[in-house]
Amino acid sequence: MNADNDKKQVDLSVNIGKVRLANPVMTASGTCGYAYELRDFVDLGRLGAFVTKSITREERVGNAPQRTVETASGLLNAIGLANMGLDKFIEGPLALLARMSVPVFVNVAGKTVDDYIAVAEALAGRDEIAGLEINVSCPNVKEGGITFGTDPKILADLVGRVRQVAANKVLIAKLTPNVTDITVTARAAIDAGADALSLINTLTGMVVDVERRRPVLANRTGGLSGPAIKPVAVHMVERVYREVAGPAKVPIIGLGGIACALDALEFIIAGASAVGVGTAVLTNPPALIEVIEGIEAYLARHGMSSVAELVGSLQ
Amino acid sequence: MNADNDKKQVDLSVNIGKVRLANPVMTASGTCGYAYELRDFVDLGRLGAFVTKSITREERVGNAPQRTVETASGLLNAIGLANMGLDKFIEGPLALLARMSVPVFVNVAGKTVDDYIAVAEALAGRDEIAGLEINVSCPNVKEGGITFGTDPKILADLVGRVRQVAANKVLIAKLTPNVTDITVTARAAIDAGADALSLINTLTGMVVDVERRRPVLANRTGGLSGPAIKPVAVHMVERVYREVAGPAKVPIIGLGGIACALDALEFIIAGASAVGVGTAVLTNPPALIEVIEGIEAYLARHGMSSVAELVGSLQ
Amino acid sequence: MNKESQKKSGRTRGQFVARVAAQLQRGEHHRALVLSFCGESAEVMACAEPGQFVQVACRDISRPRMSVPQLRRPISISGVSEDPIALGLGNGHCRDGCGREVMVRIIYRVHGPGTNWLAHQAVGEEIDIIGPLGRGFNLPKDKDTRVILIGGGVGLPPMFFSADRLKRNGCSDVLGIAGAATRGLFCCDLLNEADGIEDALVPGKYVREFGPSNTPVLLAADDGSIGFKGNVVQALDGYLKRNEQWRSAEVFACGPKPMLRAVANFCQEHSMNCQVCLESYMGCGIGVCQSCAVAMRSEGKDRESPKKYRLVCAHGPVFDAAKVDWDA
Amino acid sequence: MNKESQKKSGRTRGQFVARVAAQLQRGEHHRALVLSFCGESAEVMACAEPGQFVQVACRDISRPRMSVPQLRRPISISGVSEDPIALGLGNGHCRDGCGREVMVRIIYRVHGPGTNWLAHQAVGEEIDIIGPLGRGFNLPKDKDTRVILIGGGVGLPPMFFSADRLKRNGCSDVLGIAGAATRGLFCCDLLNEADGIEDALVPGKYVREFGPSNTPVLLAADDGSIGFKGNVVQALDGYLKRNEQWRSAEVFACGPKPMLRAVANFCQEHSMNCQVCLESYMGCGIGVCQSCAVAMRSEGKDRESPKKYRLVCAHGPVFDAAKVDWDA
Ligand SMILES: Cc1cc2nc3c(=O)[nH]c(=O)nc-3n(C[C@H](O)[C@H](O)[C@H](O)COP(=O)(O)OP(=O)(O)OC[C@H]3O[C@@H](n4cnc5c(N)ncnc54)[C@H](O)[C@@H]3O)c2cc1C
Ligand SMILES: Cc1cc2nc3c(=O)[nH]c(=O)nc-3n(C[C@H](O)[C@H](O)[C@H](O)COP(=O)(O)OP(=O)(O)OC[C@H]3O[C@@H](n4cnc5c(N)ncnc54)[C@H](O)[C@@H]3O)c2cc1C
Ligand SMILES: Cc1cc2nc3c(=O)[nH]c(=O)nc-3n(C[C@H](O)[C@H](O)[C@H](O)COP(=O)(O)O)c2cc1C
Ligand SMILES: Cc1cc2nc3c(=O)[nH]c(=O)nc-3n(C[C@H](O)[C@H](O)[C@H](O)COP(=O)(O)O)c2cc1C
Ligand code: FES
Ligand code: FES
Repeated sequence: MNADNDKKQVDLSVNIGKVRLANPVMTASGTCGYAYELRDFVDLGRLGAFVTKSITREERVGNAPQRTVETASGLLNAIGLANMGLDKFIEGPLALLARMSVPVFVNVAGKTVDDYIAVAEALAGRDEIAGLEINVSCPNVKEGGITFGTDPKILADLVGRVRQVAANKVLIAKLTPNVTDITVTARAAIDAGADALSLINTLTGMVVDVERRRPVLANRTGGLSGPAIKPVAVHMVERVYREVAGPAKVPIIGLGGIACALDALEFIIAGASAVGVGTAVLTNPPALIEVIEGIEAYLARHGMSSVAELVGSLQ
Repeated sequence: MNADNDKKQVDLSVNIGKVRLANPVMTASGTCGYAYELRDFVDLGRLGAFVTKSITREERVGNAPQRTVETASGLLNAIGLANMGLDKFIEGPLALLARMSVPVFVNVAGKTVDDYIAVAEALAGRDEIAGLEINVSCPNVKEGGITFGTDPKILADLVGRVRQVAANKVLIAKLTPNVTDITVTARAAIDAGADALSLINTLTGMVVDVERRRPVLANRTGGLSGPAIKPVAVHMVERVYREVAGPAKVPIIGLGGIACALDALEFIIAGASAVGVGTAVLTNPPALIEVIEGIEAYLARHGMSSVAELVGSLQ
Repeated sequence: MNKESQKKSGRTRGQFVARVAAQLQRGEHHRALVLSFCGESAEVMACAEPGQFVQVACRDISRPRMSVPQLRRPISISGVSEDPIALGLGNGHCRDGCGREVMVRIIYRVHGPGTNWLAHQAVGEEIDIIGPLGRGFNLPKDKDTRVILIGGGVGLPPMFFSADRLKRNGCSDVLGIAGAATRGLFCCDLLNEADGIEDALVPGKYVREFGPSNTPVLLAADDGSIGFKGNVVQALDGYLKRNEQWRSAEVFACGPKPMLRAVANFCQEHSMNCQVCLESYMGCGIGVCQSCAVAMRSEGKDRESPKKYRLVCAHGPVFDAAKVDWDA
Repeated sequence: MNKESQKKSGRTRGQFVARVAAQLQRGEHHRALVLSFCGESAEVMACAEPGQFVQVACRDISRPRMSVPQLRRPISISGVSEDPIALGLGNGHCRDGCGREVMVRIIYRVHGPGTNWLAHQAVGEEIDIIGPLGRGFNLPKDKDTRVILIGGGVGLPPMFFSADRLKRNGCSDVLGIAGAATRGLFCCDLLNEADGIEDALVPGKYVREFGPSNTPVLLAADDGSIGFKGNVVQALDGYLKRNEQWRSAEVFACGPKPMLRAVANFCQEHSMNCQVCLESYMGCGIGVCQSCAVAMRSEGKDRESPKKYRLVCAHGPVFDAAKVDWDA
């Protein structure tokens, strides 16, 4: 029976808004650059979708180093949204991304609503991209980043206005886990028109250099990612799926600590339609492909014909 | 110079409210039982203080098993406040605890304010104990536990009323990290009369059994502890110290992932006057003593004469 | 001197550093690890009882901080001896010359990260052990009591230790029943005799580890690949039908929960006393965390509280089978 | 065939499994690990340039999931060769018989969890490696250019590789300067000749790893425990005062940041070209995470943005010393 099932063709495709992904595995913003950097290590054409590093209206040089530090099964980062800015992104990486065979989502960040609007407007007209992921949750930029993601009113306003200027693009709201009740922000984003939710961004944390009596990161705090945070992420996905996104039929992209197919399956069973792999790519780029293959093997082994059957199948 | 300093006597004592601890190292509630269980593994007389497992008014049998599961550098638990209840606690463990040479704090939990009051009142009259730690943050009990810790008004009311019935005891409020802004609940607890704050309790999380498509824990969700959460805990201690507790001169007991002296020193430098060791005791009881000795050695090596010099010394 | 110090500390358990004296393959999927304890730890370990377990730190002793896995792994003690040969070793194992040396054998299935790490520890390496823990089997006071030791899968190891101790106590009517899904899953050394079994319900000297105690054993493989074709309860039933005098025996059982439930039911139906050695997920193994709760049958007075839990690590792992709530 | 496949893939870097061919002690605190690469990985590694590094997964290849440490550890390539003897091995090391075999040497200080793990890998074990990464030293086109290779502490290894390649390119006027706090901290094999140094500012054959390229070297120990008493800049200064013709030399430097800053300042003052090989904390090593930024001197047009960062892993680790913002 197993042998039979293994051969059966399983349907890995999923929809994120009106975009169809060949499989549910995406990159996580900020951990896979603009794709070309990974060329030598992984065949990105096999992914479900590619998500870029956050793009801001103006170039940002990023935070002073030290920008990352390893923690127990985690990584604390305060890159500070270092990126080349909208114009250079369109000239350079976007041209390369256009050649990719898989849907591309551009992650957008900003200090003000106008910043987001400017980037979203400029990208709304580009056929090369399938949609926008708005990062309302990056905890590293003091100038407001944190507010968008934690106050449901401000969040709804932002999502609503981006929705207007990018009506033709799939809109993903990427939420921060640093809130008392993630269903409140999830609901706000959905009501304001988000086509999908990404859960979760990083947890705010700090590492102290005990000898120098300073924070290790120049930015003092950073965002915690990696296997350490996976239980928190799975919980938030499960809760949002059950209480908000499932009933509203809004897909969730689950991420936070995924390093192998078993991790991804936890998220999918908990309610994620797709998953993102972040920190694991830094140390093991082929993890992206291993996750796809492992999900496929799991479905085959369990005699399931599509990944959709698995989404939210938690008992 | 170093050799000289090593010999210099360092003062490890700290004050938590009006209670003086010989050193800043305490047990974390729920991970060290009622002390007698650890007899064969560690000399608890060397601790700064002992904190009991949460006590509730009535006996609680706790959650159905499976109650814990290991995660990457963490532990997810949903014990469900299993405990013998107030009366049996006073008859049994308290009598044994009375013989301990170090200050004892009883951790108190409940479903209603009245539950807390009943336990606090009964214990306020007992000379055996130095104070109460009120657990407003256990995320495992659905009947309200989570509300006390996340709503500053309800929290303040609870702390204020416990304060009244236990005026003669040191009162520690143990806060939950599952909030948008920990300074809000910290301020509420301090304003309502808490003598000290314990930061942090566990982060809510879930682990999915992918084969059975169920949560691994019978309670579905649990609280995440251990090294995985340390960066989050250090950050919260640092923020609360800087913005609220430091100015108010209210000591913080820092905990979350401490497994060795270096971990404890991160918390102390970030602003904790004392530290708690929890999950690490489960796998390595002598960690409690190693932390004390390591702090002492650090102070000596840096030519400091007291741990107080180090508290909040982060640059 | 040693007696003195034991008296002074009075400890029946502790956290110790043991040295690997041997690492042996057992069956296709199992390994036996013999740990050597010296000094005070030898005194403490020498008092271990069958059914007790140790908590093994599955990580390098020099790297306690960021290491994975964190939790210790509970493993039953399958033998304690000062004589290496009694634990299946030759005489030539490494000796520490540290005074009294006591060897403890554990037998384990290589499964996940913990047992994988264990399988990589070579002779001479040091391992951090907490033990002996829990409450073992209640050994019969009366030497004439018959005892049936039932071990399924990786539940067999504590039965080897039980057999040793029963023999030492003078009990001579002891029967082993070892069960597994198939031949390759027995966690013991099957002797050549096991291949020539003619009547599967006649116990024999089939298992090396039962050798020192001279315990005859029935083998039961679900697929009939060796010994009796069927599970341990069917084997027990078959044996009792032929040997009515054994119906008064005490049963000790350890193995997967469905097997234990079946054994417990059988014993209840046949009015046999049965002690079971349970497993559960452990956080500490020493009674501080309440992770390892198992549900017990609630008695009258407990009606208002839905369940009564007991801690496997502190109140068990051995329980009276009649008290366990098998439906929880 | 091999050329074909290299052309087809066209890769200059990749993720490969290497086999430990040798693990040697170097000085008191350092170790040299020789890694063997076969098949496509051999082709790719053969093209490594001095200054480039590899990202080493410091964990068992079979346990990628919950393992600690997570991040790979960046280590400079200190030599690449098909000839084991050139890397300090005997001839008798394990060969895979897998076609072309290329050996890569790394030299490292045993420091924390990652390098500790590395130090425990025995000959024959497999290690997951990403490389070669980054941009190496710009080797002079002109064979007559003099080059001074300055390595401080664990910055010395890339200088061995540089010396090899300079020699292969036909550059013959190459001088090494090796610095360390004290004798025991040199990460190389000091030859007997080093003990008989009469004039510390006369270069000699003191370091085994400079042997294959025949590069003479000055030793500088802060405490004077061997060679010149002082730091590498003082040694350089002293040498140049006696050997004015070397003032036109290019300087390659690698070592701790304070040393590099001092070398860079010296070179600027003396109008010497200087390339430095920098370290920084790395998340990926392949340019996707922006962890490894270092500040560069901002030029006119960048005034509005306070700093200009470059990525050590992608734009470096070798930079023009004059462009680095040493005060950041
Ligand atoms: C009292 C007791 C006695 C045992 N005796 C033996 C024995 O003699 N031989 C033997 O092979 N096994 C024995 N076990 C089971 C053994 O503990 C597990 O096989 C071991 O923990 C697996 O760890 P792992 O890292 O290799 O695998 P993992 O992949 O981590 O786990 C595999 C299985 O072990 C269970 N497990 C993991 N961690 C723990 C833990 N901390 N506590 C309890 N269960 C856990 C998991 O639920 C899972 O089912 C015993 C268990 C208990 C409770
Ligand atoms: C381009 C480059 C080349 C290097 N070449 C060599 C070399 O040839 N030989 C050598 O011994 N060392 C070299 N290093 C340094 C080496 O990477 C560190 O010594 C190593 O990472 C220490 O890891 P650990 O786990 O043993 O110690 P840890 O205790 O983890 O760290 C010790 C030190 O290493 C640093 N470190 C830890 N992780 C990283 C990381 N991911 N990226 C960068 N630094 C880190 C820490 O900041 C700390 O100062 C190089 C570093 C870089 C960036
Ligand atoms: C180095 C690094 C940089 C990141 N940069 C971004 C970013 O620019 N925008 C964003 O929305 N998320 C960013 N993230 C967050 C990740 O996309 C992801 O949400 C988070 O890391 C959790 O997933 P993981 O555990 O798989 O990494 C970054 C994470 C890391 C580790
Ligand atoms: C098994 C277990 C049981 C716990 N029980 C309690 C409890 O009863 N009351 C309480 O306030 N906190 C309880 N905690 C939380 C700890 O006291 C501590 O706040 C948390 O685990 C973080 O510290 P650690 O990482 O050092 O364990 C428990 C934690 C664990 C792991
Ligand atoms: S495992 Fe902790 S109480 Fe039993
Ligand atoms: S280390 Fe990731 S970009 Fe350089």
